[in-house]
Amino acid sequence: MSQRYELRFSGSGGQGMILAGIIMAEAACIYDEKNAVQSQSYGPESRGGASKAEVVISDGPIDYPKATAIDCMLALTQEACSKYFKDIKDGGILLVDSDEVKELPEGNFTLYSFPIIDTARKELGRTITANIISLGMITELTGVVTHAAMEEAVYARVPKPFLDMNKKALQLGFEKARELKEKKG
Amino acid sequence: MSQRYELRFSGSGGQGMILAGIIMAEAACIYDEKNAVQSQSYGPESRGGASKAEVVISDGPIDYPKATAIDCMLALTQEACSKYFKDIKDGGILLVDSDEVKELPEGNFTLYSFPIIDTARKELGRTITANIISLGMITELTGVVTHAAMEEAVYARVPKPFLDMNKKALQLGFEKARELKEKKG
Amino acid sequence: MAGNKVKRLIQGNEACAEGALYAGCRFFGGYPITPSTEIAEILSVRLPRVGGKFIQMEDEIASIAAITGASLAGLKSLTATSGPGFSLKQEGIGYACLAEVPCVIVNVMRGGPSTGYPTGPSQSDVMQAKWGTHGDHPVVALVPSTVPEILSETVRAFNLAEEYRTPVFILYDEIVGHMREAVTLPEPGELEIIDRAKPTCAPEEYHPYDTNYDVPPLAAYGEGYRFHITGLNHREDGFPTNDSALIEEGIKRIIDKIEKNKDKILKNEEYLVDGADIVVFAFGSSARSARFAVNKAREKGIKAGLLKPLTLWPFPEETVRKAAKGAKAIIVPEMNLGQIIYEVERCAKGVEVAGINRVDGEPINPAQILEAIEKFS
Amino acid sequence: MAGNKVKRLIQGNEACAEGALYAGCRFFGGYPITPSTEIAEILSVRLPRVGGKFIQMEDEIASIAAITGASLAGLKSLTATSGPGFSLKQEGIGYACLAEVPCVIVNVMRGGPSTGYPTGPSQSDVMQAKWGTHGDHPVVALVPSTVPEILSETVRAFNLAEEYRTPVFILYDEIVGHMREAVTLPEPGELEIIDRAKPTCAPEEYHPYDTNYDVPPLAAYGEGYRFHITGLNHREDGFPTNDSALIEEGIKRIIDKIEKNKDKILKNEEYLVDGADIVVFAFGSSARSARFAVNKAREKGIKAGLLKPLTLWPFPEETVRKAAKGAKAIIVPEMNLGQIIYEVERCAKGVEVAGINRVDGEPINPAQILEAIEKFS
Amino acid sequence: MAEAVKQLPRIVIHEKLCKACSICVDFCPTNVLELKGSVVAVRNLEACTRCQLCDLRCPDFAIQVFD
Amino acid sequence: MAEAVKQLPRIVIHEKLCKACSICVDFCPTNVLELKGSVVAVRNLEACTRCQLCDLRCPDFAIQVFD
Amino acid sequence: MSATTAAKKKLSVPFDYDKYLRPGKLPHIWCPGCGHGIVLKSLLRAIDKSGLTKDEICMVSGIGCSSRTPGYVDFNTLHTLHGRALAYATGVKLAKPELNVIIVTGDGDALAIGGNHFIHTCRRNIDMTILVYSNFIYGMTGGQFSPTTPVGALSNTSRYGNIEPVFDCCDLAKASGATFVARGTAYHTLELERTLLAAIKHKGTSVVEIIDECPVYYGRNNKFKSVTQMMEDIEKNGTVSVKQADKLPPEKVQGKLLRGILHQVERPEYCEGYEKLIAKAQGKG
Amino acid sequence: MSATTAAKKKLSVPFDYDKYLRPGKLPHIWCPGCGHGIVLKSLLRAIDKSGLTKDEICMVSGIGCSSRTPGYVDFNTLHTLHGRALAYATGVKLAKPELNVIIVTGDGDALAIGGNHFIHTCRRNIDMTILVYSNFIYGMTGGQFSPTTPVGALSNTSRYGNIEPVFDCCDLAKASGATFVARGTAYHTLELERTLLAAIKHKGTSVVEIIDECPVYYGRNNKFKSVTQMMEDIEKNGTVSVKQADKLPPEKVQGKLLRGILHQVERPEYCEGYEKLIAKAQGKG
Ligand SMILES: Cc1ncc(C[n+]2csc(CCOP(=O)(O)OP(=O)(O)O)c2C)c(N)n1
Ligand SMILES: Cc1ncc(C[n+]2csc(CCOP(=O)(O)OP(=O)(O)O)c2C)c(N)n1
Ligand code: SF4
Ligand code: SF4
Ligand code: SF4
Ligand code: SF4
Ligand code: SF4
Ligand code: SF4
Ligand SMILES: [Mg+2]
Ligand SMILES: [Mg+2]
Repeated sequence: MSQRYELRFSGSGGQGMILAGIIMAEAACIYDEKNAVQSQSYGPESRGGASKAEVVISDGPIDYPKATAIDCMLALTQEACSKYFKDIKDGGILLVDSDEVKELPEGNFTLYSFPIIDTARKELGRTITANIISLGMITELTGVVTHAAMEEAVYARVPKPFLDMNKKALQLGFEKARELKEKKG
Repeated sequence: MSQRYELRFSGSGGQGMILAGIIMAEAACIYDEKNAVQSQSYGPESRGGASKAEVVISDGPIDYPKATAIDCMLALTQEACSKYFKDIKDGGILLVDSDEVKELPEGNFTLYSFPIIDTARKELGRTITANIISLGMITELTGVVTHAAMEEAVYARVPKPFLDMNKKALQLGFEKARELKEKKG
Repeated sequence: MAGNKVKRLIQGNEACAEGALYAGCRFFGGYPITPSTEIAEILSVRLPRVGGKFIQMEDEIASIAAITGASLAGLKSLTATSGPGFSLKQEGIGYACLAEVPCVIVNVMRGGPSTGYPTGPSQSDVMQAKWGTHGDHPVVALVPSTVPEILSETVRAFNLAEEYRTPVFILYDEIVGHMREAVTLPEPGELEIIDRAKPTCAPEEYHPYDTNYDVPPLAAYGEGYRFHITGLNHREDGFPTNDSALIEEGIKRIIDKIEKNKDKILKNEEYLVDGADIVVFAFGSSARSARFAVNKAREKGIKAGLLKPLTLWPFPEETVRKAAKGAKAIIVPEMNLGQIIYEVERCAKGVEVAGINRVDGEPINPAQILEAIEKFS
Repeated sequence: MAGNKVKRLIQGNEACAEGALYAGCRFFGGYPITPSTEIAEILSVRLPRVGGKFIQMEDEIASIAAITGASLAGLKSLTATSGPGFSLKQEGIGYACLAEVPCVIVNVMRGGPSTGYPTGPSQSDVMQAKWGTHGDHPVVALVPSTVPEILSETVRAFNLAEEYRTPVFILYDEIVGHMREAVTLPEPGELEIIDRAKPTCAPEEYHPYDTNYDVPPLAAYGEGYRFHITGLNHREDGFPTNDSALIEEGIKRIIDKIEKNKDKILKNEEYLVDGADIVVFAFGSSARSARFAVNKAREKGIKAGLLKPLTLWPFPEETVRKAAKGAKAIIVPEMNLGQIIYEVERCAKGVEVAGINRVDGEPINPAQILEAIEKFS
Repeated sequence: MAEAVKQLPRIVIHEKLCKACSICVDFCPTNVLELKGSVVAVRNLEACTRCQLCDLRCPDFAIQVFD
Repeated sequence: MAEAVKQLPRIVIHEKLCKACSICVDFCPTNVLELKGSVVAVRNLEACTRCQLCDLRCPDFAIQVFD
Repeated sequence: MSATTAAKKKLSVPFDYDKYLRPGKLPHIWCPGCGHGIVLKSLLRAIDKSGLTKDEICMVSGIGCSSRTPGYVDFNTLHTLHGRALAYATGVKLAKPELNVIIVTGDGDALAIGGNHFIHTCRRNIDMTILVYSNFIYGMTGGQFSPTTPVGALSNTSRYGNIEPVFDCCDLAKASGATFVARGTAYHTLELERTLLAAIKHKGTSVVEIIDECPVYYGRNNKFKSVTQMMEDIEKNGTVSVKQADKLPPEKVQGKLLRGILHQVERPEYCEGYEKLIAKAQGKG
Repeated sequence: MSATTAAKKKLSVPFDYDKYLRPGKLPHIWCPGCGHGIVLKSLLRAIDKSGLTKDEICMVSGIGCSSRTPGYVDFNTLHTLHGRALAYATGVKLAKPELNVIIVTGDGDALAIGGNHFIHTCRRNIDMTILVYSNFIYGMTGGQFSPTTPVGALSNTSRYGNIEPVFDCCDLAKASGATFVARGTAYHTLELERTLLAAIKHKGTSVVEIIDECPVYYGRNNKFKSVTQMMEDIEKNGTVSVKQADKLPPEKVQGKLLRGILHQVERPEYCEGYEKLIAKAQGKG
């Protein structure tokens, strides 16, 4: 049986977590030759409050579409982090926004903490790019999709006028994650 | 198993065949101590055309409510007679209006023919009493209910102002049937 | 004539109206449809005489809604319809099941599907009664086969609805609905009448879906208990929830309250079933033909018996299993193309099960059943 | 990326819309309801682009009526809904069955009964699909479990509807409906597209229910064949009848046309079923969990297999019987309180049949199924 | 007698269709028609004004008046 | 200073209820309120006329003005 | 009796209804004296005058005595479910806008169970002609009161006198958006023919309420001596033509229903609107 | 801003909504800026003024965002099926006429799927107060057009601009027989309170259409910059009070919706009529 790789993107409504999930899935299944299934929190949750998107990536067929043992999770808010971190599997990765998530959860996973939103605001002038920065970081941290696939996926999804900004955001993500990794090294 | 006795009252809509069936059933199950089930043609047939009511009488419980082997049938029109006589059982009785039913069906049953409607018109002034005359005749011919029960049943059903007329009609029925029987010997 | 009691020759539909009045029904909401209309017509005259209300709604959907509302305001409520109307009521039936609102729904079955054969008898809505609305839900359905039974089963339907806080169906075919038989009207007190349990706790403490009960008491609107009712999955207190555990608990409880009390809800008539080689499983007017055929078969020396359910849902699984044990075959005559036979087949493992079916608007006649009995004997 | 073909990551509901367009659907009549609404939203944009029509009707009853009318006027037609809407459509579904009008009805299943849990997935309308409307009637229902399957099964649904002149259901749960997977859109000509047979005879000779055919050709209104359609039981020529024999013949034919062609309508996926000790019978998103569990079980050396129907109705009786033969147990996971298990029990005589059920808005997870497999192995 | 012979209209009654509702009889302005048992009949053709009201109001396609 | 001290109104904001829709801010005739992050806040209490419009139009039961 | 004069001029040869009737279907199922047959004849004459061919017409109905009409006429015909005729018709029309869609429906079918489709069809202003046969009763089910049964009237479900106020079908149609609203009676058969012709020709939703009679259930329940009396009392004396209404003293108009075209305006028709939408979607708009 | 002055006088202490709210239920599910909360507050103040006790009120709703209201208020409350609130309410009211029944429903709930119950309730003139929250959209299902969505407006199912004409809810109510018909807006919150109080006091069917806003689906789809802008454009500038309408030049009234009590007449109320029927049936009439 081929290897499943499970990702969860979490934050609050309006932070573009679902789009992040979709782009990750597209990077895997359209631009890399893998399979991917994307699903999301739906319903009452989608009206404010914590929001999450999940992506399962595999070389083989993907049966169960929901995340159960998460390889990598992103949390952009404290609420989302506290609510969802429990499914991270041993040895998994948790990436959080360091300004938002102050109560860091404990567990048998590697924790990366970084001021993602603040970086988005300061370096790109728009907090909404935090999700793209995150995608860059996760690509770099996990290697679950290639950089090229992620680039293609992002460029295909974002509207023309914002292309440059998002290109930058993604590269920034790659870069910052590389630094983080090195630090942990 | 107790004996079933099956009656069918047939004519055209408006001749009071259903009322006749109801009265017969009431005579049997309310005023005599028998069981009775009454059913009727329903639906498109009930809008003009041939009309029929059936009564099954028995000392014991009555299961199948429809007539299948008829002991006694009344037919006030040719159409009804031709359409329905086939179910009369061997040795059964068929009573028809002699003015209306000209094509007499053949079969292994006793046929009584009598100008019922004409008698109603001439002796009682109202053709609608033909159904009550018929009830009298059938009571007399079949003995399936007692005369007393039939009297009570008729009196309970007809509206006060018409009571006398219907009393007469019933007695006329008893009488005419007695004459008929005697004739047949 | 038995004592002072009133014995009358009445139609099946009339008996249904009498039964409803006897049971304490005080609200009817309906929309005319052949062959159930007489029930509405009679109650439109009779209900006001006892201070009850009859309303002819704009359609069947409104009818089931109105009786649900009336029941929540405290009145025992009834609606009567036939196939097309029964289909339309399905969403509202599901609501009454989930919200646990007692009410009685009569379906006088006629030929289907669609407008079908409006004046022809049929038994082809019996599976619909179980599965007609979306989602898992409790079902109680009674299937009388004689005019007196229609009366007594209508009383029982109200009792079950009140006792278990759930909609109860009465299903019978046009033949029984329009047939006349003698009925001795029960005197007051003669038949047991059950009224829903009302809360005795303080209003502040009242929970309309209190899980301390299998069947929680139901307050009536306007009597000091200001409670909330919804068709969303809800908590004990009646308010909606997204909590998975509570959702599942809630749905399971409404099903369990019937399952657990099956013994009290089931009612069957067994006629010569003990030791029978051939068991006929029949309900409604088909059961009448079946009894006739069973008697004929016995005359011919065939050990035939009749198992006639009066409660069709919940299905008498155990009874069928037991009857199947000694038998060579079970025959299931139905005025449809084979519905209840699915249930019989499921329960009667190992035994031959054969259906007799017709959908031509004619009753299944005793001869057909007798033939089948003879074939398998 | 396979050749020039477009591979896209799309939602289940999007795949349904794509499938419909590919199949030649040119009319959608619907009423919004969670979680099916995306189908309507997408088609409201896409249909006009290909000259088709989208209409948002005043309710679900009007929606099924409108698509039936549009189909009779010659357009391939679709509606999409969820539980409450599916309940409301039942009368109209029966009409389309009896009048033999091709159309496709999607039910994206959510938690029930009643309004229930609108955003929660469920599989609790599968028996309703078979028995929801009154009267005996044919039923064809497809149950895809992946996004690509939704696309291809939607095409198949239209083909079956057209070939057999009957409504076809597509039932899937909210999980599959809202999940995104990669789909390679089929190119024109890649999948077979079936169009209804149209009459070739002279208009005067045309009978819309010609008994010379299992599936009589269907003319379209306004093309010179002036025929009559009714929801009453009818004769070959489409006009109502009270003739018992013709009524029965008519109803039997619409059922037989499906029964006789079962082989062509049934579609199952068998995964390691041959020689399996434990067979999991699962559909929709439960089948995904089941395959996962079967794989895990095989890793543990347990001979487990998955039988996944794509056609749920007519029920794959033979396939289940065969699978049951060698097996020790059949496990039936469903997001309901036990529905299809009734059918499995009926067909799998002698073998232990066990359900795994949940109605809490959560998918049945592989661990639950694995546990059951281990228990019976 | 020397006068031009007035051509009488022809009133066709489809007896199989007539349901004896009496509408034509009652609304005929000149009393041309009558009910005979279970069908309508012409009683007084001379009086017919050819107004067609009988035909126009007959619910059963049962009566026609030809000039 | 010698003037009677003008009693200021008390504006209570239920932060847990405020959804920051900005209706109260935009419709306050004297610009008393402002949006601060995800809740409303009082910016200029002095200017408050006690007109209650903020309370009347707040969809969320989140603001009250006491005399 | 203005019908007399009109008739004299126009109809020297009887109208050939057979041209539009399906052979062998008569006698129809309607009871003796039922107004539905009279209305059908007016409709067929109007259709004849409209110049439409039989292939161009699709007649749709629901369930009820009146709704049995399509079975008798040689058009494209569709007998649907109780109350749902307009929704089926909407599908037919939108799918094939070139068809001329005529709906025949009863007061119960259109205004009781079918009320929602009625108001929404009017709102959309889709080009169809709707005939509502108002006989103040559910005929087919044997005489229960309907939304047009007068207050106080008797029926099988209003034995103490009906307490439900009535719908004014024409007011409702107008308020819902119908662009042609008219009323006729079975008694005024030639006037009805003209009204129906105008309705058919109108582009948009046309509603014609037709007062006719159910002698069996409404008549008997309410002690009418005969069909003729019903037609006289209800259709002739109970209505007044809009054209005359202005000229008459108020007391002669009060309490009477108006006959004739009561409302006619132009508004964009739905199918045409849809064609524009398609053009826009295809970048041609 | 006449509301200002009115407010000044009456409300020196804020209204205590808690008296009528169920404890612990806030925050409600409505989105930021949703008008439904504003309307609810007007309603609670009107109820307070009516002097009715909480036990005397039964609030019934269908399905939709607006229909979630009953969950928050401490009355006898009934949250029913989509479109069916009025039919459930009819059962409640007829069974217990002493209850004061208030229905809260959306434009979709009341006028799309629920249209038939709407017109029939109005026809019967049963004593109930119906609030129709018109936000021109199906909010709950995420923004599809409704029967009140303006022609040309965008929604998730009218991406090319809506081509369906709208219902005038008030005209429809009146033509159906409602004896009290009014319109208000969320913006004119004190006026709405007065209108609702009058509606509650009226004996018979009262319909109040309330123009409010769905900033999320109607607002975003139609490029409104903010909730405030929606309220200004639609509720404030898009309407005019009936009282002022007469005094204004026609061009200031044209194309605007009228606010205030548009129609009020007396007609026998249904439950009272039923009591008389019962008296008759019992030989006391
Ligand atoms: C869903 C449904 N409900 C009820 C009926 C029963 N039904 C048939 S026709 C009818 C009323 C007919 O009245 P109307 O439309 O006024 O027509 P009429 O017979 O008076 O011409 C009713 C209630 C039905 N066929 N289907
Ligand atoms: C039978 C049925 N059909 C459809 C739905 C889905 N649905 C829920 S609310 C709604 C529309 C709500 O719109 P409206 O009544 O205007 O209320 P709002 O949310 O705008 O306040 C719809 C279509 C449903 N719950 N039930
Ligand atoms: S045409 Fe006129 S006058 Fe002649 S019979 Fe007919 S109604 Fe009478
Ligand atoms: S109107 Fe027609 S059906 Fe009636 S009596 Fe005259 S001919 Fe016969
Ligand atoms: S009371 Fe009036 S002035 Fe004071 S903050 Fe509120 S809106 Fe502004
Ligand atoms: S109106 Fe209410 S919810 Fe909106 S910002 Fe002001 S206090 Fe907050
Ligand atoms: S029942 Fe009434 S409406 Fe129906 S056919 Fe007979 S007379 Fe006409
Ligand atoms: S979706 Fe619209 S109507 Fe619903 S709560 Fe949000 S803003 Fe209000
Ligand atoms: Mg009618
Ligand atoms: Mg709305």
